[in-house]
Amino acid sequence: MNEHVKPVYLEEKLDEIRADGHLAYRSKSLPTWCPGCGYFAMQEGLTIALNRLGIRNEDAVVVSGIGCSSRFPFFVNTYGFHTLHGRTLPVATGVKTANDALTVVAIGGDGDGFAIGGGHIPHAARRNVDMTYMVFDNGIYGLTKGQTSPTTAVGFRSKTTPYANEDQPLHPLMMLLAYRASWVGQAYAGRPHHLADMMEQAIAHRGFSYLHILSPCVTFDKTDRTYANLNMQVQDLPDDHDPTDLMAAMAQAAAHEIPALGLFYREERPTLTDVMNDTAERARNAPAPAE
Amino acid sequence: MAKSRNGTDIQFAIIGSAGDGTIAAGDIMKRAAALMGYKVIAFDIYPPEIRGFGKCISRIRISSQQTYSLKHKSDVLISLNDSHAIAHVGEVRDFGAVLFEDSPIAAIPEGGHISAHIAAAQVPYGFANRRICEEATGKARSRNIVALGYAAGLFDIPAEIFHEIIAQKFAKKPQAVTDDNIRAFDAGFAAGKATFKLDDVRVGMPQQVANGKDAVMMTGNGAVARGFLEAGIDTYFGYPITPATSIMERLAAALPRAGGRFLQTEDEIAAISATLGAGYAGARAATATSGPGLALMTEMMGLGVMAEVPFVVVVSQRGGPSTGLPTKTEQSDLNLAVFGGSGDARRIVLAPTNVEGCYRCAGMAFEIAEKYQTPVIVLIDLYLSNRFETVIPPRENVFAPKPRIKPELPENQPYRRFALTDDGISPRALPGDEGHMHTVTGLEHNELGRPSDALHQQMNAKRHDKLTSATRYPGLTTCKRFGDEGRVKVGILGWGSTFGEILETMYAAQDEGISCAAMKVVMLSPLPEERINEFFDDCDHILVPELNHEGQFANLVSGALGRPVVRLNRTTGAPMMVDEILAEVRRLAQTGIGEGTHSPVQQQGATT
Amino acid sequence: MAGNDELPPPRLSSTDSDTEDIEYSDDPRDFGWVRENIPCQTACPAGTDIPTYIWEIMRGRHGESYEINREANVLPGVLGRICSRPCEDMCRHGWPGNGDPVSICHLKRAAADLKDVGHRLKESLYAPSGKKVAIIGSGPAGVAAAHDLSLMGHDVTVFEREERPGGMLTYGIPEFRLPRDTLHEEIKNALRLGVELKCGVTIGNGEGEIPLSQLRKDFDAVLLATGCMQAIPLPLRDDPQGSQVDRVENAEYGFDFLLDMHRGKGKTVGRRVAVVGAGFTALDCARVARRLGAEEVTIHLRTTEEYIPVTKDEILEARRESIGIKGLRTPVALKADDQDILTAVEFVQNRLGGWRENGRRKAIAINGSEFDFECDTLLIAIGQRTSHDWLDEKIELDRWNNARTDENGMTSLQGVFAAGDYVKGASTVIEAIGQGREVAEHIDTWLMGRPRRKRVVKIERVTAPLRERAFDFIDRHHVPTEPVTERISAPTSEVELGYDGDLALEEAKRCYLCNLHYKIDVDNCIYCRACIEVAPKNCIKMVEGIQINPDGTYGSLQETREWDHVGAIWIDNTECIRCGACYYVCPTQCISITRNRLVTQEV
Amino acid sequence: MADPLHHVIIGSGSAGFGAAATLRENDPDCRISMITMDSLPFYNRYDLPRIFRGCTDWHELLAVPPAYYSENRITLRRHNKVVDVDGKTQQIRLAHQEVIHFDSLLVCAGGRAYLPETLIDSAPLMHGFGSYEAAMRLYRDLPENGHAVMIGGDMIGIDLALTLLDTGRRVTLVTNAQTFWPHEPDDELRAQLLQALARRGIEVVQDARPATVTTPEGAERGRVVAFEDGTTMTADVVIPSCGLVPMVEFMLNAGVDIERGLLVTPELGTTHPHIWAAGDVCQIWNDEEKAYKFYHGWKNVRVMGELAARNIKGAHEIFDVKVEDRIEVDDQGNIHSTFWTH
Repeated sequence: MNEHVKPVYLEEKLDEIRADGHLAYRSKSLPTWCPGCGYFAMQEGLTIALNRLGIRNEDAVVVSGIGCSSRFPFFVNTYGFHTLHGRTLPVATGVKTANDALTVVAIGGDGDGFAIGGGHIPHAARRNVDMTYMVFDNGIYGLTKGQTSPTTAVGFRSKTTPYANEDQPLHPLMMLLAYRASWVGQAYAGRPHHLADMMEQAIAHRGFSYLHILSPCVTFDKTDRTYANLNMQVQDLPDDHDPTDLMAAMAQAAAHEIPALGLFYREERPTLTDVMNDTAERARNAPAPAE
Repeated sequence: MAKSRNGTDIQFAIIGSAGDGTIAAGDIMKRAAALMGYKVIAFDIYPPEIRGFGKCISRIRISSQQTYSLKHKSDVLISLNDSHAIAHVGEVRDFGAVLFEDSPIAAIPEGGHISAHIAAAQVPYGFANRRICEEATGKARSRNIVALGYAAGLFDIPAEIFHEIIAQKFAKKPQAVTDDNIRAFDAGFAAGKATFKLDDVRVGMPQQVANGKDAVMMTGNGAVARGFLEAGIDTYFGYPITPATSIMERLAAALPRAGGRFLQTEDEIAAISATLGAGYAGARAATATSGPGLALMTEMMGLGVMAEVPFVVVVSQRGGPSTGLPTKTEQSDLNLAVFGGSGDARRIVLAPTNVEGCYRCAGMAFEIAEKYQTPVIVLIDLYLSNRFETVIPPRENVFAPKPRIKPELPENQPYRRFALTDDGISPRALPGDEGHMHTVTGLEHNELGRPSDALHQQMNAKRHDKLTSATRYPGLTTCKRFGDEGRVKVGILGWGSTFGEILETMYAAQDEGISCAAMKVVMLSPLPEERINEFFDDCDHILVPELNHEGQFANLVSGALGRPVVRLNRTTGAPMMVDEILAEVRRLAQTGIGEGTHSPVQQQGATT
Repeated sequence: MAGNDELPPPRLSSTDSDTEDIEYSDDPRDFGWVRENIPCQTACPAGTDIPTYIWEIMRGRHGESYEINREANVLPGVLGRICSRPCEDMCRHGWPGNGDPVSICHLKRAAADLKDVGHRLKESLYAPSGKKVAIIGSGPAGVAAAHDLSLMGHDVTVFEREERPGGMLTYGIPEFRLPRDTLHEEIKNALRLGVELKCGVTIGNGEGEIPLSQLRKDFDAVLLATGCMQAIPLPLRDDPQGSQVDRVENAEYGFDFLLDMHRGKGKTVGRRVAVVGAGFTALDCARVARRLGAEEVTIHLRTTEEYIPVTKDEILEARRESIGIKGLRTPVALKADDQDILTAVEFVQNRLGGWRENGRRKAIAINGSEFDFECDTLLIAIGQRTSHDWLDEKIELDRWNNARTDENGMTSLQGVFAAGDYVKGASTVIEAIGQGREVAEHIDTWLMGRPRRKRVVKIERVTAPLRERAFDFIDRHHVPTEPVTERISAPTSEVELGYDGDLALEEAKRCYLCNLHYKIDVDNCIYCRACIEVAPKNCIKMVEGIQINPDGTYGSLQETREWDHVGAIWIDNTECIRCGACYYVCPTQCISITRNRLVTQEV
Repeated sequence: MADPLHHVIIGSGSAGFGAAATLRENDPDCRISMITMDSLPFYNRYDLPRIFRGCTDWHELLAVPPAYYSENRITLRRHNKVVDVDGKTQQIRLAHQEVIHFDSLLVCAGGRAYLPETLIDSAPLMHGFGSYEAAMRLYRDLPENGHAVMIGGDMIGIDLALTLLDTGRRVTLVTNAQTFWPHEPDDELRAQLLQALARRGIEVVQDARPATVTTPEGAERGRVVAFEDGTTMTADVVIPSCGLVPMVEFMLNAGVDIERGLLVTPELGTTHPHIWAAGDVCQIWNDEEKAYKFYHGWKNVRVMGELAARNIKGAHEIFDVKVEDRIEVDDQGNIHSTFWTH
């Protein structure tokens, strides 16, 4: 039947959704984000991903900092930790280090991650802490009502850049590739199906996975990173892209102003826990230190 | 409320949900009132959610004579969202007006409409806000403006003034936005005009229209920014934090135009670091933050004291501790501002009591910082940051920097950046000054600035004693007495934004025949002890109302003077109420016994 | 707060290309959607596709609009004037909080009035079938059936007793409500596809009359559509057959009064006229009486105004013409002087009793409450009934003495069908037309041995909302009327003047176009509620379920505010007023619009 | 303990107010909500002519001080329009979409001014007198030496007309079937009464049917009344005064019997077991007159409200107050009406 005019029968659709089970990963509280916010798509995606991976609610911990996106843990039915601005990764590292059985998802916005918390990211990445860090990048400070963020485009006018932003935005994908995050991918709020797939892969990855998610701020950015603009600009990685090739990943990340969606890079290497276990192993085998 | 005030004295409360345009409507209202020549005091309360479901309140008191605080009872409540406004119906006085939407779109549960809560003595005005708005503009977004128009029509406030302000407000948006809002306003205005008026709210014309033109409507934050700019601020590094952000936003817009430098850094640590660097290099450098930011910056404050670098930090307090109550006011960072940090790190702390004070303190802060070569904290709070008042600034710039006199280079001796002098102030050279090269550090150092612990005691004394003369700094009000002269029954001692309520209380007490005086203390560090002590001598009882739990100012004063005080502490997140303070004054005047929240220091003081 | 996210203006001048994608469905849920969501069409006994014809008026295509009307009802210009408007009672715009119903009826008239002078009727003809059908009666049911049957290729002859066709339309309804040139033009058009009309020919047992048995021999099928042409007698105390009415001078049945007048007989009334009855005939009698010079005209109801089956406009116009309406009284006797000239009517006061099946109320007399109402003319309009004494072959009757028909409209006589008031009893014109159409289809099926047409839901894509929110605030436009003083002096000139093009456009804009179906693609929805924020009503909901009715259609949505129960965000089409606001804000463009219409398809 | 019963009263006039006070006396715990379209707490509409004698402050017209409502825990909902009463679910829907459940409902919506249908189109240009607001608009638009045309002249209207006359205004009375409503004087008495009015200085116009009311061409103020016979009359204001019709539109789905008003038993119950009515909104069968009476004397309206309230609380009292309906002219030519005697 024709897609545009095919009748949709609600009860069949609801049965399908309920049978699928991902609603169980939502909390009772309605998200307080502005209507239209891309974070709703992230939330929907994470619940789908956790559901598909069969991770039990109680085995997941979502850690966040300060910002609109960091409200996230309140709206999912898992363990959550809403910490201080920019301090997400250290807290999450602590959680993961304490209990390796947990699935730890660290969530933050572009401000929380790359401004105040920017100093923490390279260290979490190079240590390969087995967690997923998702940055919800809307290129703006939403919670403080619309100032520029490290990923705001050049030329954007915000309350703190009334004569247009001149700072070159950070390139998180290239940074994270450079920091040697062991899984680097990108998704977009306007493509909820792909987003959920990428979240699933990121969480399934063993090691520090970094998922960058493009999302419009519908309240404070009406000109730049809007759904309309992103819809026109986003594209998929080429089919023949080899995610094990770091230089190819770098090249892809650098190829477009808005880099493509998909998995840029993936490698397998010991996690922080592996290293700690290894260190412990070596320590046990080493001669006792002198008195 | 206070000494017989004739003419207009109306307080509007506009209440809605975040996203309803509550604050914007309040802004237009207050600007219009100021343009008409009224004295305006206004204060907005808003939640941290951007457009979620949080409550926003804009309270605007417009009066034909000077007032010092908001009234406890509003004359008019405009509800943009009943679920929030219902809780505030009680704040409307008898025969005041309640304006509300009477044709909402969605089903309302029983009791969910404000009309079920309006007391018989209050006057209800329902109007089809949404319908009026959609008819006028095709959209429902300008309901706040419709409500404003309705109020203006109802209370007979000229529409032209609002048109002017609306056009200004939306000047940067497409013309259609202005047009829509003007249409929305006019449609509301017509509806208000056609409504039969039953309340006794009367908005007369202001008494001193002439002043309307000189008067500038500003918030405390706006006043700080203006003071900085007039003082020739060279650099501003900052990081957004409620409720200080708007200072930054002002400077972001103004500073580049004034030839200065503005940068939004990645965090407070970076902000104060950059500020300190600029101050070291001779710039007039400032940053602004709130309690949590100050906590982060405390380390760098210590470096500023130690390295004797002048810079200015504005701290707008909010509810604490920790992230606390970001959108509520409090006066609980006094300890952090005056004492925070490691070691003996005395600094200058100025706490203005009204918007004009914000302007003056910010304007003079650089000069004082430069004179004493030390960081200066201007300590305000959310209530002061965000509240609007009309200020009449001096016609000539009194804060502009004076030409710097380069220190003389002693013959055959190295330049001693931290030379021990009689007044403790060392001649200061700046990078670029030929021959004066030196190093500053956070480590204890000698007169040259080299790391050394040999002079630690002398250096501590120098950094402490050099500030003492600041309490009588020319042109700066560091403390001031109001009210009855000579011996009085009750003296009210206060600081910061609460002093507005204190003054209103004092006038009310005088109206009741209680002999009463009040003193405001603007300089909290160092403290103008001598004059405060004289005030204590004149008063049978000293009452210290402040918005914190521990009585930080009461502790500061009674600790310094060793004299008893009666405390009145509130941490409701809202300004103190005049009635609360007045009740304490009455009690003290009658029985001599206060009922402050707790009074350990009073007892301690009584025994010393 | 006003923002700067300006939306593109809705496109009004959408073209036919907006319907490139088309599907057909016979799922009960889609039929149910149409029934629930297009309340006007559901309420129309003829099933007129109202939103589509109003949409054509919005586009300025009055001829197209007329044609859409004519598919369901061959007399749009007539019904546009005198329809009882069951559609307007159900119009979504008249639902609580939405304002007043759209003037659907006046718009129908506007389509008829405003179509081009040279407008060409468009109809697809079937090949001749060689079958012959006789239709007795040229009232609305007969005309509608004759038209459809001739269209389907049958050879149709209509027999009419009177001199002119139209039945009650011609002989019952006063000209000030229905101009005769409009009526006869439309009847002529309806019968133009080869129907033979024989006026002045009576079917019956009498001399010079053709018996039904003869018709059965000469034709393959016969349709009885003779309506209700006999006034129901007024039962009086001690006089259940109302013989007093015949005896007393100046007391007359309203039906006969109007029939005589339209046959050309001069009628007069006295100064004080009482009308007994509650339907259109009663109101027509009262208004005619005013035009004939009566100074004081009152209508007397057994129950109350609330329960009488006429439009509110009709009551208002009557009141404007200074006609009084009195409730809760039943006539029990006629008072006459010694020359048997009427002096008064004796009434008894009533109280309201239980409910009758038709949604009206019973009236129960209060003992001892009789009183006299002085008047010099009495017109009785308490209803009409069928008569069967003209039949030479007996047919089975039902308990109301109307012809009993099976589900295909056939009477107990093989090949003899019946439709209209002859089956239903006195009813409305639009019901008669609806029945005429329906029975024509049954006759066709019977003649051809199989159904040739069926109903399906046509679902066509619409690429953008077709309305602006501002349209919702346009007030209902009352149709201009002749001033009251003019009406009395020109008793046959039409009272309602109709809309001109501008008024018709303005009124058409009010229509919500309820046949537009707004739906959310749940698979692409991110539950962000942007649509809910801009919704003008409580029309977009967070749902966890939906009730399914026993017939397979949908009931009400089960809403929830618990996030983990929100299975879908869904547009409640029964609340939706088709403003299009949601369509523009959806970040994932998951809202789509279709136009869902009931259409007839070839089998 | 179960939730207290919720008694809802529609209307805040004499009947509604009397009922609320009585309910509270009889049940200290119940919830009482009073719903009214008016903007003011209860005042007596028959006092409104006082406005023309200088009593323009609404505070002075109030029957009880505003604090009465809070002290007696009566929720007074003003500016609320009832659009529907659902008898099955016992719910009231208000125009602003709020739904209220009731355990008992007392309808005291009273009457709305009747306007002959022929004048409906002119309604916006006429001055009502049914509320404080309407009365104040009339006061505003009618200058001290101005001219008012009154159409009909029911007893409230005549009271107003005499007040206007006493305060220096000119009044022309255009009579119709509702003149002297609710009295129904016979032709002889009617003539005497009109004569008495004429002697008092009211210009009485008989047998003239007003057709339209317009504003004078080019003028901002004033009115022109055109009669069916083509004659015209100018005035400052035109006041329709044609008696009352019950307000029952919102009761159509309540499942109660309605003719013109709500049909009630002598105990003031409707055909719905939890819905009652009192005052001008109800019609009661009068066995003597063999008719549904729907005016019961305004002085009795409060009594009706109180009685209904007691019956709601379980009493079975019968409303059996004779309506003293008398109007006459004395030797001095003064009109005396039982309608006016308080």
